[in-house]
Amino acid sequence: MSPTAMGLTTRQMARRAAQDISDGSYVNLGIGLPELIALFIPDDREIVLHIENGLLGMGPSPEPGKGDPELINAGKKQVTTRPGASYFHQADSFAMIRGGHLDLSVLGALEVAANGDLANWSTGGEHAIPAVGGAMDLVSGVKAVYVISRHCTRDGTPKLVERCSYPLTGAGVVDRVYTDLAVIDITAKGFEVVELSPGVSFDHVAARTAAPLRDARPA
Amino acid sequence: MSPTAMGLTTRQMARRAAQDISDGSYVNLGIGLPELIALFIPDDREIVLHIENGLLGMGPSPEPGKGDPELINAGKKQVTTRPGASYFHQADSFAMIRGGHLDLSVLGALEVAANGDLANWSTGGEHAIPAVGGAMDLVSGVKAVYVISRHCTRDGTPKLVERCSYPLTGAGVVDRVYTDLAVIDITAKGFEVVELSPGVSFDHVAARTAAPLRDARPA
Amino acid sequence: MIDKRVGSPGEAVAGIGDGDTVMIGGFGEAGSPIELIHALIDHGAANLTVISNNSGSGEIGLAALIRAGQVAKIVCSFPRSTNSTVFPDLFNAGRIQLELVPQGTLAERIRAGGAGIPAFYTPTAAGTDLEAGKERREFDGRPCLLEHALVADWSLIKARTADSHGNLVYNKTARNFSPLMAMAGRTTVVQASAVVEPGCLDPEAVITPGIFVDHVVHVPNPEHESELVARGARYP
Amino acid sequence: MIDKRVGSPGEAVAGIGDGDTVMIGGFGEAGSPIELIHALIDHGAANLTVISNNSGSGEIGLAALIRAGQVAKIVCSFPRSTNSTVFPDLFNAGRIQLELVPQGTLAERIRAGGAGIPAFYTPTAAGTDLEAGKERREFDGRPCLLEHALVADWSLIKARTADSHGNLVYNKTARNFSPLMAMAGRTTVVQASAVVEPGCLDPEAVITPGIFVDHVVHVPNPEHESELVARGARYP
Repeated sequence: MSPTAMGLTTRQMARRAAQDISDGSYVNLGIGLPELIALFIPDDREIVLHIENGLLGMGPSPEPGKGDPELINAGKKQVTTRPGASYFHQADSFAMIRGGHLDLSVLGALEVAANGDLANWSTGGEHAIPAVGGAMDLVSGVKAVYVISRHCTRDGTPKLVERCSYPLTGAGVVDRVYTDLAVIDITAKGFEVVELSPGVSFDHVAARTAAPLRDARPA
Repeated sequence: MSPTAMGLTTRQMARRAAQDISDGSYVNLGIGLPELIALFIPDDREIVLHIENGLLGMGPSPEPGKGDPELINAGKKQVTTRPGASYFHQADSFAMIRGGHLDLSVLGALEVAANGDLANWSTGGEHAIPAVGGAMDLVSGVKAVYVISRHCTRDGTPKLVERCSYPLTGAGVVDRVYTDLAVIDITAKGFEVVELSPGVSFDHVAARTAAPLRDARPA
Repeated sequence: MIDKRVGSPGEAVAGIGDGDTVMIGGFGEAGSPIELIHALIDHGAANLTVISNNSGSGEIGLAALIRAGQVAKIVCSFPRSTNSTVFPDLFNAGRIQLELVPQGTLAERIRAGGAGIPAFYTPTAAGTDLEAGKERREFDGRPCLLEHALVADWSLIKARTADSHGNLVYNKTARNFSPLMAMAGRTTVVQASAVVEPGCLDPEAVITPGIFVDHVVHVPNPEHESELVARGARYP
Repeated sequence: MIDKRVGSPGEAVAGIGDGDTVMIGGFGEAGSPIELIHALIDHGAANLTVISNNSGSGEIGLAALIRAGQVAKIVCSFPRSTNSTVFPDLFNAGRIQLELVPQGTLAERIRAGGAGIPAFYTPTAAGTDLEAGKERREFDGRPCLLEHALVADWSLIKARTADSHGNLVYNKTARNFSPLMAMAGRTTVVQASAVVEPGCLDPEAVITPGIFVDHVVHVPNPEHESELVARGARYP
């Protein structure tokens, strides 16, 4: 299978995911694609963004030259703060995560399995440097875990699979996946499509998913 | 045995104990008699007093009417702060205690045994309300534990004993005892008198101690 | 938009149910949320388990809640007071249960509850009567006890200043257990002497981030326990 | 009298010995005590175990310490960088050991070390490859792993302002691991951009109380890792 030409761009994916974040929620956005979601929070909602290296109330990137190299996010990019922000150390930051105080974490993925398993920290390759960061803490502690990811890798391999082949970040942790093709819930019945991207058919998505897919769109 | 007429007053006992607190040390003083030690710290030494309810750098009592009911010590008496003070919550306060960061704790006692056991939290009586506070944490975490106490109870019963009869606060934790009669170290050999109060004989102390007593005074 | 302010102590505690576990901040009078406790007395929820360092003074605040018969059990490090016989009388009459916990272990168990740590080992109380019923294990040759996390349905605490997001700073030694209880309460209610807009508190100096707080009540001139006791006050 | 100031980074780290365990603060460049690390390179202590969240960038700071061959083992959550091949090259050559620890578990293990908690249970990493060799136990039906405290012979950290008692405040997200490492280091060395007299810091806003700090070095204009990397700097 080749990469799909149809479907959402990454910015459109981020915009779509942003629609589902409730007003007033405390949210951690993973490095990379998940970070884009911050750009698309609807204006009428107040979301408090948590970054695991020690800040609640992350604001947008600073203007060029106005940043502080010691005010960075988990992706080590300079950020700003919003009114109501607070700084704290790593044990307190992960108390928020592990203790179930965050409402939502949105993460990237190498693979997501139909049982909710997530692999996003290691390809397990012989010379790959293992690096886990806060991913395992996030999936074990945050109330809801969403994944945002292209539906397939660059070479067309499905990322939604029956069982993960890469080392797990967490077992049975993913609640929902946003891809360029669809919005897919993970339930006791496995992958359930709840929304298709404009111009994308259910069969198109099913053909690019390496596990059974149920159509659970509202009638 | 009747209470001894000779020996130090409680203020003299506190003054004596204060001489042995090193410049620059971090010290927790227990409720009651140990609190008096703070009044006698020699002027040329800087001691940082820790109170377990959340302050390093305790200062003297406030002038009448100048205190804050929310700035109190573990005995629930109003205190003040010294330059360099800091406030912290209970988990951090007991991290200091349990983590071995305090140099010295000076506590009161019901009984001290020749093996270093301390009983100071409960008489074990049928209708006594058990109340432990931070005593067990202090004896298990602080680098050195001293006791300051009259040598005998009001009815003349020795407090220095072979084995404690009251419930233990901690096993093998006491390093030194300051009484009205003597300064007594606890070593692998048991109670060792290192100093007698003015006018007090070794035999006088031994007669009021319910365990073997060695004379370890410098020649 | 985020605004955690509620109009009164009564509204803030209205959801507390019979049989709930309630953490109550304070070490002695410092940090005791008297107005929230009095609202809980008015509210009347019964059969509560209270987690608090002390058992109250006089016949106001926590002592009054206990005297009202609303507390079935207290988890506590120092339930004795020179100014109150409320707890001792009920305890000796067998009408209230006590779980006695060393103060540092109490603090650490509450923090663990807030931090998602289900259990930990500590050397405190090993070899004492408070070891009874606890699992013992040695680390580096030192006996330690297994202690379990404490969580609560509700935490009632007092702060000096809150913003409408629930960020908090405290007053001096009134901080004590409150930041920990804020973490460990499923619903955390704060009475604050001042309430300000987001951005008014220095982000470097916030002690409790708002994520741990659910309801903020403005109580501009809170009573002090020692003053109430001195003038022989009773509640209600 | 208490005055923890020492004259230079070199004096502050002079006692570090071969084979010592050294905690080094920072998350990426934020909070990395570059001047202390460079003094440790000059000092030359070898066969070190380093505990730090990352493994450094470019060829300065922590990456340079590793490149100098002084580090036998690193305990770390994210030893990968877009700007450095120092650690990966040595790791793939089998010349440095890695203990990979999830970031929150790393933080909690360091805090435990500082707080006298020998071990705790956490749900993080249960059911993953990082469970290997760890004791598993269920709490409330949830699998958890036993994790042991981390302590160090030395902790090297960076603060915004210190007083001469060692009380510290930090700068923004540079706080990260430093308050925890200050607690867990037998000897804790701080480089501070400003050093003031006791009483200049607000007691309510002190983040690290001085009890956790041994040596304070004034480094008024610390380098930033990203700026050094951008201009291709190497140390020494």
